[in-house]
Amino acid sequence: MNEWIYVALFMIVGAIIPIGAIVAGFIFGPKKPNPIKQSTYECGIEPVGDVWVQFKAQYYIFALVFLVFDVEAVFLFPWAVKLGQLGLYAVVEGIVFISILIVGLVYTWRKGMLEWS
Amino acid sequence: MTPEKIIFLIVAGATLASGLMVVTTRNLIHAALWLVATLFGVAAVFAILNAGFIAVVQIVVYVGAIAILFIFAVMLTRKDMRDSGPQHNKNWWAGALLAVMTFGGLVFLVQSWASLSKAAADIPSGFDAVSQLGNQLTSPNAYVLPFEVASVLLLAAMVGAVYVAFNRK
Amino acid sequence: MNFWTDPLKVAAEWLEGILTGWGMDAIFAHVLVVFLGVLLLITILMVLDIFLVWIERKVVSRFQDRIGPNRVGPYGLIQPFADIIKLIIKEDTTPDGADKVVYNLAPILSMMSVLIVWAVVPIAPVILGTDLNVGVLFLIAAGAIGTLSIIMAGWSSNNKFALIGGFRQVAMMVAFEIPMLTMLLIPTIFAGSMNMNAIIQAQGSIWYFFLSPLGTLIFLIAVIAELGRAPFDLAEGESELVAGYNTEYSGMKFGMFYAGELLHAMTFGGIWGILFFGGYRFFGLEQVSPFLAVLIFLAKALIGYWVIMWVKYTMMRIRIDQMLAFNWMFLTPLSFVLLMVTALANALLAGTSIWVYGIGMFASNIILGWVALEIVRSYSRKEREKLEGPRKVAEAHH
Amino acid sequence: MIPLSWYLFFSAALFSIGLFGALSRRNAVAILLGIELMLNSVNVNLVAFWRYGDVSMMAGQVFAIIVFAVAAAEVSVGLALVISVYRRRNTVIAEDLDMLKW
Repeated sequence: MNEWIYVALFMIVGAIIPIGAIVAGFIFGPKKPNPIKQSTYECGIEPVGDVWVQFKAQYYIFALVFLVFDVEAVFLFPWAVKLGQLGLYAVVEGIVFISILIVGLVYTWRKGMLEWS
Repeated sequence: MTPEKIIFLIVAGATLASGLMVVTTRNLIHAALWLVATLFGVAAVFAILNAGFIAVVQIVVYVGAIAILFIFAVMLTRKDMRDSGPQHNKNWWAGALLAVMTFGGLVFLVQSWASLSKAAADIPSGFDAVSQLGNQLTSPNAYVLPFEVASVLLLAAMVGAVYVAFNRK
Repeated sequence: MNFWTDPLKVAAEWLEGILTGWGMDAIFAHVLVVFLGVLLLITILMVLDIFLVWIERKVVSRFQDRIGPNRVGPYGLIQPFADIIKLIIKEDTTPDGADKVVYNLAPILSMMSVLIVWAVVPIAPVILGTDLNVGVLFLIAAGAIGTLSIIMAGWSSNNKFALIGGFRQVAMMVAFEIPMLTMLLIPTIFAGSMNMNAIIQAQGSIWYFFLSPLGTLIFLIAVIAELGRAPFDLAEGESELVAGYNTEYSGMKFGMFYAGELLHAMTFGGIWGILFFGGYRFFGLEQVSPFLAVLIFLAKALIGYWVIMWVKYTMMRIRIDQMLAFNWMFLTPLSFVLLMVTALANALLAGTSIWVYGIGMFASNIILGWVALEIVRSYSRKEREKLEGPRKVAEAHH
Repeated sequence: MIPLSWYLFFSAALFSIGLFGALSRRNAVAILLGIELMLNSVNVNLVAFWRYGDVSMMAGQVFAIIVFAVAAAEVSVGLALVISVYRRRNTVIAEDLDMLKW
């Protein structure tokens, strides 16, 4: 049988338990909404302006570099699994692979894109 | 109807429904979240196909990184999130027609090819897809060149994206 | 085979026998029994989670020279139950303008992302969810769902603090996921498998901590950042971001985020133990009985959890720019270099005796760590001299 | 056992949905979302043919992983272009970006 059935069961049960807890909270808790209670929390001050503030461009860069290294790791996991049985040439291939991507990291770094401000 | 078929039909139906939501929802963050649901369904299809590694990679790359990238990009390109104007262009009917025709053509092609209705052989016991992949990706007789080129491609993407998006003049 | 050596299988077969005896389909009975097993495991985890609240409060109070909860029950043991009851009877508020569906989905996904990790955690040689051959990568996949839940919570709350806090937290989590992924490759290289159980089995002769002490440390740092605990708990910088992405949550929905965080910490304490400290192995004691193995694993998980708490309560929060600079300019390059050095040393030392191999690995790690620290030290000295001018050495002689 | 053609129908449907999204959306980010769907449907095909052919031939899975890398590159450069255009022209509506028309 497909082993992913077990993972699916974990997902189902893992969703049921928090849903149950939240529903219990919904049933047993009081429900007395009023406009002031429902208003956005801003430390007691009236909310001013739009919620959708403008974000720094750096967020995009972080996610971008993460995406690239994420995909890189995807390639490296099968490589790592077989590394013990393969010879030195496989190690060299992996080192070349990682080094090429480190060049990208260094480029982004030199452009000052990895700094917060 | 075996249980496997029922599971596949449920997963495929949910995936296609969320795929339709991706292309029709007005709110772009919602569209990105529907995309996550669609990709999750595709990962489930990979799991049904016994391709566990690809299924996990799908979650790691798409849900973990690409969806986050989309959401960040939407936040960066929308000063106000309120939708303005229609979400589809005025030639949307032509796009829909073309999509339906593509689908019809593909279905016609697949249907006319009888050998595609065969069932799969069982996975041999002791078969480890990940270690096979490791062999193939590093073997000079197989895919070592694509392996290295992929890293160059990713480097080009990273450098290009950083240069294009934030080249201050 | 008896109950003492393989309790799960014996119980499952007994139950399946009863169910098929009632005329149930064999496959369906199997799935049902597995479902019950999963339900049992997750219920135990949730009960453990409740006690983690107590443990956390007791430990933090000891660190801060207090006594902690001590009124309700012996040693305050009943206190967490009182907390739970309080959370349940709290009102569940939803702010105006919140995106209701996404807002309610976020705490569920947050808790689920922690619980599904246990699908691949081997608690004992015969007690494990599933024997996936991609176990290590599965951890990252589960973490991806957690990251998504944070962004959903921050976005849907219609609150500036939640939005900014959520985005900062996600930026930090994705940044520290790179060293974490890289460090996950190191046990994979040693064990030649991504299967968690195989990684534990391969640590029979030597724990991976001794082969890769630097990797163990980097993994711990990345895990702490991934958990969003101090010193990386910028989302909880109360004076600037209130409570980060869960500012608008109350009642049981907040409880899910909170319980998820505690269980996440304990889970990753356990995974730290599995990847680098032999998991349920302890000098052959795990062979005696699975029950003993469970106790060993639990002890290692709690020690890992204690280390995470120790760091949390002794270090102060660092600023987000420092945190990200630390990751991008130190931890990420270092982890890549460590991966390359490990792969190279692994190939060069292959075939040597376990002593040569172990000492070579250990030494290469220590040397690499020392070189990295020296580079950072000289860099920071240069930076300081740029700011303050060269240090006046001559005056010290007068 | 599920016949192979079911997977192909599924992937054809997903491809068509993505095609519709890519052709009809006005927002450039949404067009990229549609392209993601199309790339994914390709992956479904590749993995299905791997499973229904000789399992020890890993070409299907290797291609699928390469498609992941291509998708990552496409999305990162595509979104960077969108952000760049947004910074200069203050719009992400594809129809308004007609600088190349005479």
